[in-house]
Amino acid sequence: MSGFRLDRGGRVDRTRPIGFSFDGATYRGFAGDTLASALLANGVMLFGRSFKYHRPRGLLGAGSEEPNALISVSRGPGRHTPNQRATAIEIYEGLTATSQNRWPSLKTDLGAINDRLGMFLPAGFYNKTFMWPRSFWDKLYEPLIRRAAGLGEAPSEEDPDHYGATYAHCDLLIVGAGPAGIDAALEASGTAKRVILIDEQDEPGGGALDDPALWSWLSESLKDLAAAPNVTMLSRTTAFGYYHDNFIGAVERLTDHSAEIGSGPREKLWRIRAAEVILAQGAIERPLVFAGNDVPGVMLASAARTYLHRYAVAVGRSVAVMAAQDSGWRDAFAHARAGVNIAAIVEVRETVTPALLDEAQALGIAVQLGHSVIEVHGRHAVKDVTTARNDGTAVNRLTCDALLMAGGWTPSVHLWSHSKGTLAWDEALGAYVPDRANENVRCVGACSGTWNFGSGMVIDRLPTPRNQAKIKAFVDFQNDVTAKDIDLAVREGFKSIEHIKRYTTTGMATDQGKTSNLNGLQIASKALGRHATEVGLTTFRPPYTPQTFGALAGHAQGALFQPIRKTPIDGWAEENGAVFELVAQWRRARYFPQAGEDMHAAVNRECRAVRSAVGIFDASTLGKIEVVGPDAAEFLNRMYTNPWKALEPGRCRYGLLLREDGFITDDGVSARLARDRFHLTTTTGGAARVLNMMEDYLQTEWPELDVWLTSTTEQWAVIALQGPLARQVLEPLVEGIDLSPEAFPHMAIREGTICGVPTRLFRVSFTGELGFEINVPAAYGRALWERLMDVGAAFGITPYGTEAMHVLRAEKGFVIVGQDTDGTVTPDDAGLDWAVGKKKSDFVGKRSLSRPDIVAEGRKQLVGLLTDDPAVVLEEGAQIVADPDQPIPMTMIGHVTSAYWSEALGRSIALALVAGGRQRMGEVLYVPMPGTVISTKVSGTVFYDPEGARLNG
Amino acid sequence: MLLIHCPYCDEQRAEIEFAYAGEAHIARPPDPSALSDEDWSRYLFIRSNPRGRHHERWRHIHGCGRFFNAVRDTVTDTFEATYKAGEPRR
Amino acid sequence: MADALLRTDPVSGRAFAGDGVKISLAPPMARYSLRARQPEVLERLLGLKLSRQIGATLNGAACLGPDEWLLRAPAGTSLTTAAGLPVAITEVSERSVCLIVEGVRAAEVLAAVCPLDLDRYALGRATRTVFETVEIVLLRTGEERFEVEVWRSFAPWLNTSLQTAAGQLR
Amino acid sequence: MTRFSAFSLFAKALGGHQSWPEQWPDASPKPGYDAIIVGAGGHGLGAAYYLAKKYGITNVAVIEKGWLGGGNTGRNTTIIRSNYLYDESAHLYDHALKLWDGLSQELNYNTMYSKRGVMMLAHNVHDVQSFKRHIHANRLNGVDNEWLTAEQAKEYCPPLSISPDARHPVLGAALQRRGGTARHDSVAWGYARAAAALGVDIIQNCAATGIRRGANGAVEGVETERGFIASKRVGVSAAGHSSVIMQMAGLDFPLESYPLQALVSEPVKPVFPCVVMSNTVHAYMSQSDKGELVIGAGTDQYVSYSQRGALHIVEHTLAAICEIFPIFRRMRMLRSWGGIVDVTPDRSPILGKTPVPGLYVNCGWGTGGFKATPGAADLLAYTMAKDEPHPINAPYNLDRFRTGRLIDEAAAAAVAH
Repeated sequence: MSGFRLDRGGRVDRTRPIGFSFDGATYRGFAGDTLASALLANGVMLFGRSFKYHRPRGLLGAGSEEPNALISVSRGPGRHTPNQRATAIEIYEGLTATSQNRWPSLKTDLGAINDRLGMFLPAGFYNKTFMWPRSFWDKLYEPLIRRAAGLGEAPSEEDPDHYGATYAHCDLLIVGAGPAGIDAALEASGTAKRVILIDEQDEPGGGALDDPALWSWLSESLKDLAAAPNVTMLSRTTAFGYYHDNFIGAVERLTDHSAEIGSGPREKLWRIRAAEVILAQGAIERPLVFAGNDVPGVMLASAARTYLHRYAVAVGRSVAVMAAQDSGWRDAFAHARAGVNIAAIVEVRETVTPALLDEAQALGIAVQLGHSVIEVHGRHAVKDVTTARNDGTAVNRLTCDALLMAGGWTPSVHLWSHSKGTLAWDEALGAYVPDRANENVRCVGACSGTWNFGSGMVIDRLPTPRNQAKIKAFVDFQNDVTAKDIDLAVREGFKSIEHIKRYTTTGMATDQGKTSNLNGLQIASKALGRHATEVGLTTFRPPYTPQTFGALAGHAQGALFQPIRKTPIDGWAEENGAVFELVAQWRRARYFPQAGEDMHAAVNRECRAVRSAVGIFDASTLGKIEVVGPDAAEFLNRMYTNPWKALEPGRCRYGLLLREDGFITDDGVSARLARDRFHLTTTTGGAARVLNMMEDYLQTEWPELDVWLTSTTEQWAVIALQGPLARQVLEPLVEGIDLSPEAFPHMAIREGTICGVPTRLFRVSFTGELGFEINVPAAYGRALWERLMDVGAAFGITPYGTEAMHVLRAEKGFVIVGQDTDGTVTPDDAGLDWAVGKKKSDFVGKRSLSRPDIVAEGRKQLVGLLTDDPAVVLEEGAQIVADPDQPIPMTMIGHVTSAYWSEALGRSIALALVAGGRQRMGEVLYVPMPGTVISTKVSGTVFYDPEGARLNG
Repeated sequence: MLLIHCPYCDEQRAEIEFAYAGEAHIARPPDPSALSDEDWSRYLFIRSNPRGRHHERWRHIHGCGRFFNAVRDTVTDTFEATYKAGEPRR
Repeated sequence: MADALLRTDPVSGRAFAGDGVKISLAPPMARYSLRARQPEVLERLLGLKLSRQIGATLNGAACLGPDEWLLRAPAGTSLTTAAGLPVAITEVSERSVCLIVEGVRAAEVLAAVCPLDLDRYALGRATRTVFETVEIVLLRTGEERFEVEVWRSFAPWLNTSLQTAAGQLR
Repeated sequence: MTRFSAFSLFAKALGGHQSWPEQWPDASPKPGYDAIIVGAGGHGLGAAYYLAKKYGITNVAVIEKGWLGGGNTGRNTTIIRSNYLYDESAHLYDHALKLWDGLSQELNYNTMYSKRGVMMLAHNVHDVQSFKRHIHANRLNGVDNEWLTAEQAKEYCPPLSISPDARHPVLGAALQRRGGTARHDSVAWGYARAAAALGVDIIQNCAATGIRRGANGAVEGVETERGFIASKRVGVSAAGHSSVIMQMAGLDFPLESYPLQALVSEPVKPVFPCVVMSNTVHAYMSQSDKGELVIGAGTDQYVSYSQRGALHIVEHTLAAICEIFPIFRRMRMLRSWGGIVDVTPDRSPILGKTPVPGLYVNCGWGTGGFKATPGAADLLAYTMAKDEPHPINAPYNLDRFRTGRLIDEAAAAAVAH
């Protein structure tokens, strides 16, 4: 037992005791305590185990810089959170916390064997070992290394919490509500500016919270800010990243601190765009580097003062101070005044200002000038320490149960650096301070390098008579990086600070080097004999402190992850047992199984219905673009491969669209409604891409054309009626359109009404049967579908899905862009040369079609494949070879793009891209599958009704 | 997320409203068939990709819908100017 | 002829009432996309003045771009198609639905998912923008009233998203 | 060079590790070399190593504007696989994969190549068709890649959610068991140490400022911050900055450089056994030997050298990760960073000779260069040594953009119809 609660003082609410548990033992603290302060008040010094050596560790700090005291908090199923800093966990009734990275227990951890073996595990040791015998790597070494990984346990169940997010805009964003930040906010509170003040702690005040003299000022100021209508104050909110153009990411923690989780979001992501930013993030004290500086009970002097004043907790009953800075003396005085015994102030400097000496004397504090701590005794807690003159003489023991370190200060320039502001080296501070801004931002207070902590000496490590190469003097506490590891890295030729960081892993722990970076830098610069500025500084990366995945994902969770688009008819399909497939953002009915049917049976039945009676299909997802204006035909003529100018109003045409590199990107049937109006259709997945591509050409290449494009994909619900009886179903419902073959031939469009609503009625077929595609305003899609089902019942009308549609079109050899083509296929490859206007001087992609490798022999061409065994359906994606007996790697001459069982033909059919395919008609090719080879014959692509008689049913 | 001034809306708007559209001032040749394969491939594929001033196209796709040009420093990502399509290179 | 077909909407007509915000589906209306290089031609044709200011609304027509207006009119309104003229008039009445977000905290709810600075988004303004990843047209039709035009198939997602944001207000 | 082994480690330990030599000397430029490599990433250092090791050209300099391995080598998510569709790609990446095996022993430097398997998730019918096509092609090319059902995928990677109600349900997966990860820094350092041991000069903080060409147009050497360095053979392996270097030689290249972000979580105990990739949901993840979840994010949409990515990219990436692995929603992002990837029009590299005699290039790897490191390095070395491409990299020439023989894996994955 070392730390204890003082009888008086502090900002904790002594009227509200709170019970919590740590590693199974129960403790009491007060409202306002962190887990760290509450445990400390209970005399707990041991908080965790280090990553590599599993050394016992206590608290180093009191805030978000804490590297040692990492804790797991569990609050019910799915609510396990590892690696939280005890210094940032607010206690609440019932808090259940456990230590990490130890087994079987925190006090006796078998992993600590690594500490004994430490000499054999220097930085980068794994690069040098585990290579022999080679076979051991996969089986033994690597699994062993991986098992040693990690700190806490990952969650094992889905997180039941949800997370919020918002955008926010302000004229002034202030990060950090310490004295400097609050002053800046007060200054702006009188103005018309919209101000947001962000602070990561539960209570605003920053450094002022550690200084009772400022408490009245603090409460007054906060009252004023609360009263200011233009100031928004966000506590428990961490500004974690500074992005382009003053865009700051911050996360607000809403429920982790309270016993009641409630139903609200756990955390909220703030995406803030600020006209101006003021960074007031303060400075972090630096540890001193010496043997035993990581023993529980050795901590930052400023942290001890935080515990003392803010939480009324003394970190020990007899506290020694190891100072290189005046601030350490002040912290010692603060303790003495609060009645905590100061064993001594050990000061590495030979002289300090008389004022300090006088005050020490007045408080009866023993002082050792020109001395350093050279050893700390005790494993789980400080027992006493050995000090010596800096020349190694006058070695003596000093009894104490806590040791405070005052090694200097490091301005928190993380966000400044995210913003690409430059840094300048300040020799006196031995630190980098903000220099030139890259955004509209400035730093105020300690993070700008200005503070009243007094003067001091910056020292890379304390002098010691012992062999520096043999002692463990820690730089990065969590990652167990010692000064000698950095020496070793330099010795092995790692001369850039980035190399040293990566080789030793210093600064790469979850604290991101907040307390270690500058010590590491100074040690490296000494070892290299180069000035710190020549060694450089590792880049600061977002986030400032670790941030929850869920918070960063914001709303995009569960049903809100990504929209799933449904057609107006989707509801009917769902109610009627459709099985769906996802296509681009849409979900489409794939087939409509009836009782006992599998996909095959259902699809066969649907196909039969279309071929023998009439099928009904929801084609609403097809992209639609209305192209309107005097130059509409001219525009389409330039975009598509085929001619459009001569197309008569009332007629439709198949359009093929290439990228400028000559490869097929989209296709669709389009109709001319009037001389200056076209109704285009695109593939389901291509709608947005095609519209953007057309806008691009229209706006930037041919701005002189008087034509405009409007997406009408969602204006229309589209119902395809296909089959010999389609006309009979339709006829009684349509008004103002003569459906007779003479008046309404294949590939024509008519406008009229159906069941009283306006329709654009296409006579088109993607099945080879007599067919219509009925476009009606989307709101009426479902009602019309249901009406058609009623009327069609007498004709055996059958709803079919995308799978049957694929089979039916394949029987006719109609390609599906994206399945039978893959972005490397030209019109000729796909057998669509007929759709390329030979007399056209230009169209998008034309020039590319004459490039040497595009006109070369032996390109893959789309052909049909008929397996020798008609019952065998090839697998889509299967590869094709000419010689199945060749050794691997085989020469593949093509692959199967589509393959189905054709109910109409009573056999399997397939489409394939085959090298020189059209010269191979009748040739036997092979599809080697695991354990078997399927032989198949090359055929044309039209398997059913080649002369197209059925179209004119 | 960049803040982009749309020269048509004459407003600074969030990057997520915009779609980047590649290097600017690469006009489609009036008569592609007259070009050699070499020149055609240059038009299709060669880009300046500079460290520094970059002339590029953006589309305010979730705004006014217009394509426009911009000059941006590719090292700092700061916009020097944005201007309407068809205006001379800045 | 059998009885007329009934409409179906992608989201329920029942309004959502949250703390300081109400979200409801606007009744059907006629919508037209109007395009022209010279607004005068459209104005003569339709006999109505159009704003030249992108983002402004005049006579029910929101100017979305230099040559683009979204006209919202009472259901059933039908416009000529103006054959031959250098303009484009396209009916898009059923392409989108309109969700009305109103109440003292309406702006706060929209700010959760829309990157616009709504404090500075004046009454009468209309623009295309995004709602997280989904495109919308946002109109401010009152100090505490916004209308969100969204393509039909995105409406359920958007509605849920709005309600979630509304539910997360504190 | 001290041979690394458990024994040497033990021996040095007794001496307090005082006597470890530099792993590579920090060389200063000589007036000239038989070959110069511009760019000391894994690819460049590897090329120098193979030049010296396999082709006997030891008078080689690798010049680097910053610190070696500081570019994409040290910034990527270290995914290694070779299950590509086209023969050209499969041969290229499998050449690399074969070299990965045994690389630690060859370099006497543990590169931590871990064959934990790379699993690619299929979320819709189109994914399934596309992955099956890959699997069949890989099988006939002798590249391992197998189809897993959703249940098998979950068995292989327990954190995976295969809920049918997911926005993008998992329908199955393609698994390459030989795929995996390696320790990126160790690859650069291992090549640097091995190359230096063979006499290669590694010259850091020495940015190329120009490529000098003679009257006949051929390369004569490289102008650098530290003076002119002569060589008749110059290989450029500068990733995101390749087009800048090529322009120094008067060559315009079909390259654009984009910011690519990656991020890691806090380290946790082993929970994620393999590498999982989902192109449909845009999520890529593995767990490092330190315990961090290593996550590949997307590229920003615009060209940039700022190495400063946007927040919304991270938002979308983590939303995707939480969608596929809901148990990780409470995990926390520890560090995010950006790299610069150079992308060609067909997203395949350019590796071979250039129109300038004596100038060779290895660039355009986009987001996938790490996996190819040993292969690309070996092939660049071969091409520089023989002044002609190896059959494996012959298709990756610059001329393909003129003739139209593109190698477009991404296009082959095609678009949903």
